[in-house]
Amino acid sequence: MALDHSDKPRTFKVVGTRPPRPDGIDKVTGRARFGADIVAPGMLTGRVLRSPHAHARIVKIDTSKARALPGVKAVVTRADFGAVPEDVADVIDNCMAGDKALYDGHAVAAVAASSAAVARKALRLIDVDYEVLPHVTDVDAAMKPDAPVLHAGRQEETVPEGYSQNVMSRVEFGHGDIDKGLAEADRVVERTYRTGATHQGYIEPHACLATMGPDGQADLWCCTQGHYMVRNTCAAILGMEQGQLRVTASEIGGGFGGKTVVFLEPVALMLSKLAGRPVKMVMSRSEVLRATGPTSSTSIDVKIGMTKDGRITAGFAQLRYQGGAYPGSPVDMGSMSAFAPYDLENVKTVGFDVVTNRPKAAAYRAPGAPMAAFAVESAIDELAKGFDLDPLEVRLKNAAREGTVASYGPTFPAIGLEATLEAAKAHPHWTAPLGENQGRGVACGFWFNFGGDTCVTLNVTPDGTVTVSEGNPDIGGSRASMTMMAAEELGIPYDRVRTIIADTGALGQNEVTDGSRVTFAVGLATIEAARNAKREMCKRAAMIWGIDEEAVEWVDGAARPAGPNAGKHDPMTLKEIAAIASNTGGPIAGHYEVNAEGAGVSFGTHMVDVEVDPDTGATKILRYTVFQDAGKAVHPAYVEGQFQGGAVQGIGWALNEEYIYGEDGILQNAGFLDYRIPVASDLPMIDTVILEIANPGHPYGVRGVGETPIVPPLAAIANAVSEAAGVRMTDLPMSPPRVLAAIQGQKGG
Amino acid sequence: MVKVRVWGSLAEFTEGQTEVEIKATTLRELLDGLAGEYPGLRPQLERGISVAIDGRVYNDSWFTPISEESEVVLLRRLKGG
Amino acid sequence: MRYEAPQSVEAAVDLLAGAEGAFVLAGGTDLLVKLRSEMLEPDLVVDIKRIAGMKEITPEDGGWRIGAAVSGAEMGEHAGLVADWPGVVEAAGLIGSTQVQGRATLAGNLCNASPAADSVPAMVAANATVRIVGPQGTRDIAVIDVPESPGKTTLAPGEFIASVFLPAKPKQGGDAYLRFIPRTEMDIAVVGCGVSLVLDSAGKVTSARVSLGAVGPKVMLVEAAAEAILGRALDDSALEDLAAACSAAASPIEDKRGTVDFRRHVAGVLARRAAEIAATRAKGETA
Amino acid sequence: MSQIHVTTSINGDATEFLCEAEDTLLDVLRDRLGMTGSKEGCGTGDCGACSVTVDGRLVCSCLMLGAEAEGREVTTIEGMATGDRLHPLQEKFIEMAALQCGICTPGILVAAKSLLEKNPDPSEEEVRYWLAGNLCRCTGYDKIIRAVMDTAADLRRAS
Repeated sequence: MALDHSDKPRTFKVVGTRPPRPDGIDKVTGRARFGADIVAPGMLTGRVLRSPHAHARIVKIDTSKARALPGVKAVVTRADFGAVPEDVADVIDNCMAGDKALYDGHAVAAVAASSAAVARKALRLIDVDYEVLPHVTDVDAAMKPDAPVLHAGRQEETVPEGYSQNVMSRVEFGHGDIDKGLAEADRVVERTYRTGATHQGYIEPHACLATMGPDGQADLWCCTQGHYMVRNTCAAILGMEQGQLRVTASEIGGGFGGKTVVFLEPVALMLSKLAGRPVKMVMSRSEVLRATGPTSSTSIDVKIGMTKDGRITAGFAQLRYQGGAYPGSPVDMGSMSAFAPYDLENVKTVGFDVVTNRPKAAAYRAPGAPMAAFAVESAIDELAKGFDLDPLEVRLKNAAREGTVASYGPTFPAIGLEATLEAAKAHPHWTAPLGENQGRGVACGFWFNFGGDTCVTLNVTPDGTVTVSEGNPDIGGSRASMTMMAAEELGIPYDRVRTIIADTGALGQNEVTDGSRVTFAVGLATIEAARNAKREMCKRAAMIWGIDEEAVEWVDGAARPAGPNAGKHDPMTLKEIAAIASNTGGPIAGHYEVNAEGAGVSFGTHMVDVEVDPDTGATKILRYTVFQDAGKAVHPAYVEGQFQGGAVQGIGWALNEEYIYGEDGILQNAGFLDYRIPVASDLPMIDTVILEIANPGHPYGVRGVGETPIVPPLAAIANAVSEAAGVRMTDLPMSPPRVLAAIQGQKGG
Repeated sequence: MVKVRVWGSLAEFTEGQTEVEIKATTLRELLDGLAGEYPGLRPQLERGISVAIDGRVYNDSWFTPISEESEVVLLRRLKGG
Repeated sequence: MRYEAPQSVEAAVDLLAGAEGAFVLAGGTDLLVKLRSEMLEPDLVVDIKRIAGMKEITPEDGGWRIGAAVSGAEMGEHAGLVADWPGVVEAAGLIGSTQVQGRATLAGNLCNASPAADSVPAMVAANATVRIVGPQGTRDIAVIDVPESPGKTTLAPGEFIASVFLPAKPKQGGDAYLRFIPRTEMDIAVVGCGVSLVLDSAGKVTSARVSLGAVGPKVMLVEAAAEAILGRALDDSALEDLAAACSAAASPIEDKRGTVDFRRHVAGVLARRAAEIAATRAKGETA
Repeated sequence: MSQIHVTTSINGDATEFLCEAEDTLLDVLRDRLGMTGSKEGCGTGDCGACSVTVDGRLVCSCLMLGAEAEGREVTTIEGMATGDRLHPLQEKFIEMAALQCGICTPGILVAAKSLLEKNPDPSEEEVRYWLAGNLCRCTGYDKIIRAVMDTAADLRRAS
C-alpha cells in the first residue's frame, strides 16, 4: 500500500485557498435534493407504529384491521423479516422490535398506504398486546445485580461476577502502577462525574424512498453518512445480494454520527417488496429523538494525583456508559481516549458497556471521548487550581508528544498537542481581563481519526475537464476538498474539476463518512487517482513524442520531457492530451482503491469565558477560541466551520441538552422545544486557530478535523463555569437549576 | 518474534501478560498467531480489533508488514462519528 | 377536518356553535402544533382572520383595543402601543421565534391556557380585559378570569375572544415582563413575572399589580406582592419583600423545565428585576 | 371530505392548488407544488427550516394551513434568485462558507432577507435574535452571522 509517499514540504496552489463549493448554488437556491425531497411514480407513504412503553413483552400484534383499511397496501412487523444473520440481528431488532419493545419509541410495526392520512389511521388500527415489564434508564441503576434485565445471556466473558446482565462488557487500558503513582502525589482529586445523553441533533430527519421489484432488484434513495453501509446492511437483513440493491445517497442534512446506521431503510424496502410499489418514509422530529441514536449518558469516577509543581503522577478512571437497548456504547473509545493527551507513567482506565431501556446509542462526533475528557480535564483543572498553577502550563508540562507512549498503548508519532497549547498561551484571549461572575476555562481533547475502504474514480473528458466520483456523502463541503486536491495534483484550475457522489453501483466499497476520515482517506484516494491519470497522460505524450514514458514528467498541468536527454518537445497540456485520447488508446481515467489505514491522530485545546448569573444560575458564553491541529487545512473555511460547529455542539451538551426520562421511562422532551440545542442568540463568534503539523500518512499532510472539536468543550466550559460560580460542577448539563442549586449549596455549606 | 502489547482486560486471556511474543511478519500472521497461542482471545478477535503498528492504526489490512522492531499494540476496534 | 374562513363575527359564532370539536384559528402557532402531533383532531377549524377588525389595533378610552388576530410582530410595530404598554408588547414579543411572531396572537396565547404563556402575566399585570363573542352575545371579562386550568378556559362552547383591551396607561405608570428560560430564545418560560405599577412624585408606589406565570396551574395575580411595595419607594428592602412575597406565592411543580426550588427562587428574582424596569418606565425613562 | 381550492401567488406567480383542510402550507409547497426548497426539520415551528414570507411577513410554513394562503402573496427560497442572478445573500453564503450540510440554509436565507428588508443595518445582536428561530447544527452560526452582516454592509454601500 502506497502510504509512505509523503511529499517534502511543498507549496500549494489550490489547497489552502477558499474557493466556492461546487454544490453551493444548489444549496442556496433550494434545489439540492435531500432525503425527503424525492418522489417516485405510484409512491406510497410509509409510517411506523412505536412502543409507548419503555420495556414490554410483545405478546401479540393484530394487524388485520389495518390491512382491511382501504388504501393500506402493506403492513410489516418483525415477523416479516424472519431469521437474519447474527451480525445484523440487533440492527433489525432496533428497526423493528422482536419479542420485546426495549424503549419508548421502539418500532413495532409499519404500514404503507396511499396517503399519510390513511397511514396514520392504519397505525391506530394495529392492536399490540403488550405485557409491560419493569424498566431501567439510569446507567448506575442498570448495573446493579437486581436491575431489570434487557437481554439475558449475552454478557461478554470480560465482565466479572456481581454485575447485572445489563453490563455487556468490560475493558481495561493503561500501564504503570496507579497506587505507586498516587503515593507520589502531593494531592489527589477523586470525584464522580455524570453526563446526560445528548442527540446529534441534525436538522434533517431520517428519510428514504425504497423501490423493490418482484425480480428482487431494488433501488434505495436515502440520507445517510454511508450508502455502502446501507446497502450491505439492508442486503444482509433482507437476504439479498449486495449487487441487487443500488443505494443512492441524497444530500444529507447533518449526521454527526447519527446517520451511520439504518433505521427506516430495511423497513421501507420490506414494505415496498410487499406492496410492489415505491415507499417513502420520513421521520418526524419526535421520532428522531425517541428512536434514533443519541449518545450514551455516563457516570465516571476519576482519581488523579499531582505533585505541587504540576506533574501528574497517576491517572485512573472508571467509565460507565449506557448505550441504550443494545450493546455497543462507545465506552471503549472513552476509555482509550480519556488520558490520551498526557504523557503518564501510571495510567489506567476501566470501562463498562451497559444496556438500558433507551434508544440504542449511535455514534456522535468522536463517540465516547467528550464525556471522558470532561471528567479527566475537570479533575486536572481542579488540581492545577488547587496548587495555584496555570492550567495551560500544567497541561504543557504533562503533554503527550512525539515518542510518548499513549495511555491506550501505541507510541505517538509527530502530534500537535503542544502546538495547540503554545498557541493558546500566546493568544490574547488568554490574558484578556475578566469581570465579576466571570470565569475562564481551558481543556484539551484528542481523537483517533480513521481511514478505511475508499474508492475514487477520476475521468478526463474529451474537452479536458475532469470529473471525480467518490463514494462518501458530502456532509460539510467535502466535494470542494476533493475538487481542490484533484486540481492541485493535476495542476489545473479548480473550476475545471467537478466532483460527484456516486451511487453504490458505480464504485466499490466505501467506508461510512465517519471517524473524520473523508478529507484524509478520500483525499488520499483522489490524489492517487489523479497520479494514475497523470501517469497515463504522460504515457500518451510519450507516444506522441516517440520517447519512453519514463522520460516524461507532469508539471503544472502538462506533460513535459523530463530532461535534456528526452529531446525537445513542447509541453502537452491536459486539454491537448484529452483531445487526442481516442487516437492514443482511448479514454483517460485514473482510479484508486485502498483501505486507507494509518490516519493521523488529532489534538485540540479550547478556551472559553463565561458569565454566570448568581441569582438564576444561567450561563452566558462570552468568548470562545478553538486551537486545533489540522495537519494541512485543505479548505480552511470548512476547517474553521468544523471547529466552530463542534465547539457549539459541545456548548449545547455542556449547558442545556439532555434526554429527560420520566419515572415511567417515557422521554419527556422529544422535540426541539425542550431538547434545547443552541440558538444563534446564545452564542458569541467562535474564534479559531488552525495549526498545521503534517500527518506523515497523507501525501499533503492532511489529518481529519471533524470530531476532535467536540471533545474539549464540555470540560472547558465546566472549568469556566466552576470558576465563575465558585463551585465545582461535576454533572452535565450545567442547566440553570443545577448551577443555582450548586451555588446555594456552597453558600449554605 | 514480534512483541505485542494487549490491553488490560485481555491479559486475563494471555496468562496475565500484557506483552506477548508472536512469530509474524504481517498483520495476518500476527492475528493467526495470537488466536493460536491464546485461544481465550478468539472471541475478542472475532468481534474485531484494531492494531497500532509503529503508532499507526490498522483495522483489516492483512498484509501490512510487521518487523521485529515494530511497536505493535492491540486496540479495541475503533469506531467514529 | 373542515376549514372555514367566515367574514363576520356572527358567521363565526354560528359555525363554532354548530359543530362539536370546532376550534378557532387565529395565529395557529399552538393549534397547528397540536394538529401535527395528533393531540387534537378537530372536525372544524374556523379561521377568524378574515373578519373585519380582527387584525386592527384601535384607540379606545385612552387605551388600546387589539383585535384577536393581531400578531406579536404587528404589536411591536405599533408605536402607540409600545409607548403605553411596553411590558405587554415585550411579553408578546417573547413568544417563539421571529417566524412565530409573524402569526402568534395575544388572544391565542391566552386561550391556549398554558400556565407558562408569556403574554398572560403581562396582560394580568396591566389589568387587561377581553371581549368575548358567542351565541349569547358579547361580554367583557378580565384576562385573569379566562384560564381555568392547564389547557382549559372558562369560555363556553361557541364563544371566542374577539379582542383584548389594554386600559389607559396610568399617569406615572410603567409595566414590565420578564421570564426565565434556559436559552436566550425559543424556550417556554420556566418562570414569568409581570409587574405594572404607578409611582407618585416622590417615587413611592401608589398602586401595583404583580403576576406570576409557570409557578401554578394558571397565571396568578399576587396581591401580597403588590401590598409588599405599596406606599414604599423601591429600595432594596422593598424589593426584597416583593421577591419574598412572590417566592412565597409560587406553588410550582417540578418538570423537565425546572425544579420547585428553582422556580420559587427565580420568581422572586424576576419580580425584583421586573419591578425595577417598571419603575424606570414609570419615571418616564427608557428601560 | 372534499378538497379546498386555493388561489394564491407564489414567488409572484399566480398559483392554484387543491389541498386537504389539514395540509400545512409546507405540505402544499413540498408535496403538491414540488417546491421542496422549504424543509421540514420539526413540524412545530422550532427550527425555521420551512421559513417563507406571507404578505411580506416571515412565518414558518409548517405553522400555517395551506387553505390560509387564499389571496395571499407567498415567497419561498425558490423565488430568491432573479433569473440567473443570485440574491446577494445567496452569493455571500457561498463565498463565506456559511453553510455546511445546507439543510437549514433555505430557511436562514429567507429569514435573513426578511431582516435586511426591515433593517438594513442590523447589529450582530439583532441578527442573532432575528435568526434565533432558525436552527443550524453544523456551523455554530459564526459564518452565518458574518455573512448576513457582510451582505448588509455591501447592500448599504450599493444603495
